[in-house]
Amino acid sequence: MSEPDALGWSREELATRAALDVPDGAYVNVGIGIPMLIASHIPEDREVWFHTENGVLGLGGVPEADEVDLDMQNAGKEYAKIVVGAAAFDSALSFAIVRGGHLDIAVLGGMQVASMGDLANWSVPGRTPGVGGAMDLVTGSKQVWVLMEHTDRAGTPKLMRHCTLPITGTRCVTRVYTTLGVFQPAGSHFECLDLAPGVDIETVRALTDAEVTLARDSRE
Amino acid sequence: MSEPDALGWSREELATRAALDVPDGAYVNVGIGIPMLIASHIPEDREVWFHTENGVLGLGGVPEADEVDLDMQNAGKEYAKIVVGAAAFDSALSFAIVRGGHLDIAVLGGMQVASMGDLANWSVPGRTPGVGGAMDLVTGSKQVWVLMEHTDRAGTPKLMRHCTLPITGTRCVTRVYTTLGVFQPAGSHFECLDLAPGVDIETVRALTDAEVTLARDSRE
Amino acid sequence: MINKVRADALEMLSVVPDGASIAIGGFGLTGVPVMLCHALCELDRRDLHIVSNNAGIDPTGVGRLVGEGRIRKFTGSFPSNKEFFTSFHSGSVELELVPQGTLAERMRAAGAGIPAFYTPTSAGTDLATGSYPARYDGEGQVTAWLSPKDVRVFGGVACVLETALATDFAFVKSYKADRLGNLAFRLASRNFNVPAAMAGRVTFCESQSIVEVGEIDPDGVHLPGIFVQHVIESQLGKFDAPTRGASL
Amino acid sequence: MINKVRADALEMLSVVPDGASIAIGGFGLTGVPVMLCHALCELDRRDLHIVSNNAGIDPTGVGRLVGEGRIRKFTGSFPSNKEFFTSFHSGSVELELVPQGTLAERMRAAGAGIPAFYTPTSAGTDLATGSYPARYDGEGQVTAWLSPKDVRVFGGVACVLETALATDFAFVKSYKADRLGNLAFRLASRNFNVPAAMAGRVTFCESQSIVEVGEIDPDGVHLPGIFVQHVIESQLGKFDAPTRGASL
Repeated sequence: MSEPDALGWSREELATRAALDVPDGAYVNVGIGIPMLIASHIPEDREVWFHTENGVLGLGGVPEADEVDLDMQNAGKEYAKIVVGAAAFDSALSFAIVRGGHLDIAVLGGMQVASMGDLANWSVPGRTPGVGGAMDLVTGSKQVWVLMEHTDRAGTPKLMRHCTLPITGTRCVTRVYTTLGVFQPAGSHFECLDLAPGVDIETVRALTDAEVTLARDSRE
Repeated sequence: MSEPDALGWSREELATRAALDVPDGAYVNVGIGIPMLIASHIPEDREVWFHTENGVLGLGGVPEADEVDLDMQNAGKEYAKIVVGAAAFDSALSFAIVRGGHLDIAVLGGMQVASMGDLANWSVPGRTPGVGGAMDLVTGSKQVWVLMEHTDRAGTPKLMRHCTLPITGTRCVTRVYTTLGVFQPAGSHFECLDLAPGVDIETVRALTDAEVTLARDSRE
Repeated sequence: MINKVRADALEMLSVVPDGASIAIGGFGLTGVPVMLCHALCELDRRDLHIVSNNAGIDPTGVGRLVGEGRIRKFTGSFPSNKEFFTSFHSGSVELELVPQGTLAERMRAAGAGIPAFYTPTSAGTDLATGSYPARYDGEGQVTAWLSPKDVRVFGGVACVLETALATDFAFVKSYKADRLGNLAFRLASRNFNVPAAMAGRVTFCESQSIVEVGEIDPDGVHLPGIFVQHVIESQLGKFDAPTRGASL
Repeated sequence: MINKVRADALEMLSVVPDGASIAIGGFGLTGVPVMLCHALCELDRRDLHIVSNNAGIDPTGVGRLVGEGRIRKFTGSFPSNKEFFTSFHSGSVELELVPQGTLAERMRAAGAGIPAFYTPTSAGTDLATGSYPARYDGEGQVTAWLSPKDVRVFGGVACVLETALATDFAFVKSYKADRLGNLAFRLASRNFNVPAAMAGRVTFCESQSIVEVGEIDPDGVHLPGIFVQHVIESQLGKFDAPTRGASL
C-alpha cells in the first residue's frame, strides 16, 4: 500500500485515513496540498460540505476541460466545480464563517506542530511571503487537523516540543495526521491514536522531537 | 399658502422647501414624520434615491390596496412600494450604508437643535423608550437635516443655545428647516438662510433660544 | 445526509429552555418568525432574554411574548409597544436599549468572530455614558443603568467600544429554505434575519416555503446553510392565541 | 439623472493620481478587474499603494502593476508572485502582510463606519508582535517591521486590534452592472470585490455586462449602487501589454 521506499502511509493513504474521521454532515475547509486530497476520499455514505475561503460553500471536484467555469476556482487558484446546493458569498462573509466558529474542521498542511497544539505553517525566512487564510482558520474552527509528512525531507522531526518556525496560532491543533500515524497534541506530549501499517511506536519516537505516548486503543 | 392660523410654512410647505435643496442624484434617508413628506416633493427633473433603514435602497411611495406587498414596508412600518432598480439587503449592510458615510443626506425630525449642531430627537423622560436608527444616521451621513416646527406646541423654542433633552449626537446637524425658515448651526449662533413668507427675523429671534444672524443672501 | 427540515415546531423548539437568550429577526411586520414565537408561548417558556429590533408592533410574534410576560430582558432599538412600556416601567423587564445599526453590527460580530468593535454611534449620549435606565423598581425608581462604554478616539472622532451580541438561539423567517438551511429572502423582510441567524448558536428558521436543494441559485442564497440548524415550513395562524388581540 | 456608465477607461481613470491607494478585488484569476489595472499602466501611474489579496498570479491584472514596478506599498495576504518577492526583498516595495480574513474585515469596516475591531486572528504571531519585515534595504537587511498590535483579552482569548482599511479608490469586477452602479457577481468571482468596493472612497467597476435598470432583481443585487461611482463595460484584451508576458 505504501510506496516501496517510504515508511508508513503515502500522501494519498494519509488523506484516506483522515477522511475516515470526517463525520457525516460536517462543514470542512481543506487547505492546499495533502489536505485537498481528503475531499475525494470521503466515504460515500457521508455528506460533507467543503468551504473554500474564496467564497463558496459546496466546493466540488476538478472539472473536465469542457466543464471549466471561469468564475469558479478553489483556494489553490485552480478551476473547480460546485455541487448542487452550493452557496456563493463575498470574502467578508466567507471569513465570518471561518472566524465565527461555524466550520467543524479546518484541515491544513503543517511545517511544525508543538505538543501544546501550536502550529507553524506559514512562514519560512527567505521564502515568498504569504499567510492567506491560515491564521483565520486556526483561530476560528471547532477542530483543526494538520496533515503532513512526519519529518521534512532531511528527516528532521516536525512534531515538536516547541515550534522553532514562526507560529500560525497557539494551542489550536486538535489532531495531526502524519505519514506515520495519527496524533493528538496533549500538552506535554503527543498521544498516538493510530499507527500506519508497519510502523511501530519506537520508530515514531525516534522521528519525533516531542514525547509520544500510546493511546490505549491504538493499533499497535 | 400657510394654514390660516399658523405662522410661516405648513408641514407640507416645509417639506416642499427642503425638497428644493435635495440635489439631483442624491442618496437620502428620510425619517418618520415631516421628513417623509420630502419624498413626494422632489422636483420632477431630479433623480433622488431613498434609503430605508430596514433594508432597501429605492424606496417608493404608498401602495394602493391591491399593490401591497407584505414583504415591503418603510422604516415607519407602513407598507411601501419600491422603484425600478431598487436593491434589498440585510440590516447590517443597511447600517454599513448609514454609518459608512455613504448617504448624502439624512433628514430627521427634531425636538431640539443647538447652535453647535447638537441634536436631541430620541428621548423624552417618561415616554416609550426607543432610539431606532437616529444615532447611526447622525454620525454617518454627509449632511444631517432636521425638519421640525420652530417651537413646540406651548411655544417653547426648539433652536437652542444648548440642548436640555438627551442628545442624539453632537455637532452633527448641518441644516434646520423649521416652519419659520431655514437655518444653519454656526457654532455660537444659527445663521438664517431663508425665511418663510410673512415671517421676519425679529419674530424668529423672539421664538429662538439661541442667537440668530441673517445670512447676506437670505430673503428678508 | 443533512436534513435540517423539521415537521413539528413544538418538538423542534422543546430544546429551548426557560431563561434562554433568543435573537429574533424581523422589522415591523416584515420578516417576523411569528409561528416560532407563538410556538414558544405554547411551550410556556418564560424568563427569556429577547434580542430584537422591535418588541412587536401588534399582539403577535414578539408582541405576544411581551404581552404574556415571558421576557425578563429585552435588547433592541425601538420597543415602542405599550405592553413593553408598562412592563419596563413596572420593573418586570430589563431593557438594553441599543442604536439600530449597533444592534445589527453586534449581532453580525457575534457570528463573525469579532468580540468587539468601535463605532462613533452613541458616543457622548446617555446610551454611552451610563445615564439611561436599564431597570425600574415597582415604584418608578431606576434601580439599574446601562453600563458606561469604553471610549477611544480614532481620527479625531470619539468612538465607543461595542461587544458582540451572541445568543443561545435565533428565530428567523425566510422566503425560501432548503434541507441544507440555505435561505433566501424578499425585499424588506431580510432585515435582521441575517444578523440574528449569525448571532444565534442554534438558529431556527421558519420559512414561507421549503424548496428542493438547488432551487435557490448559488448566487441567490442570502444566508448559507452553515448558519442555520433547523428549518420548518411556516403555517399561517398555527399556534396563534385563540382570542387574538384580547390581551391588548 | 444618475448615469454611472463610462465609455472611456483612460478618461475615467485619469482622476487617479500617482501615489494613490487602491483596493482591488479578485482572488486568483476570478473577479480580477484586469482591464482597469491595465488602463492604469497605460496611464503610467506609479508609487501606488495596492490593497489586494494576491499580487497577481500571472503577468496580467495586479501582476502587471507589480511587474512594471508601479507599486510602492502592497497590503494583502498572499503575494506569492516572483516579481513581487524580488521587489520586496530588493527594497523597492513595502509590504503590509495581513491575514486574509482580517484583510476582508478591515476593508468592510472602512465602508461600514467601523474604525477598528478586535479579532483573535494573528494574536501572538509575528504579524501581531512587530516581528515581521515590512521593508528591506537593497542589501537584504530589514529596515522596517510591521507595527505591533494592541492586545486585549475578551472571554479569556487574546485579541488584536485591527483598524479600518480605507483607500482612495477601488477597482472591482462584476458580472452585471446597471447605470445606478448596482452589481451582481457569479460564484467565486464575488470574493474581495464587495469589501474592496466598500473600502474605496471612489469605486470603479469593470463589468462583464451592462444591463438595464431593473434587470437585476432587487434581491439579486449583491452590492447596491451607492457603493459604486463609475461603471464601465469590460473589454477582454483592451490595454493588454503588446508583448504580454515579456516582463516575466
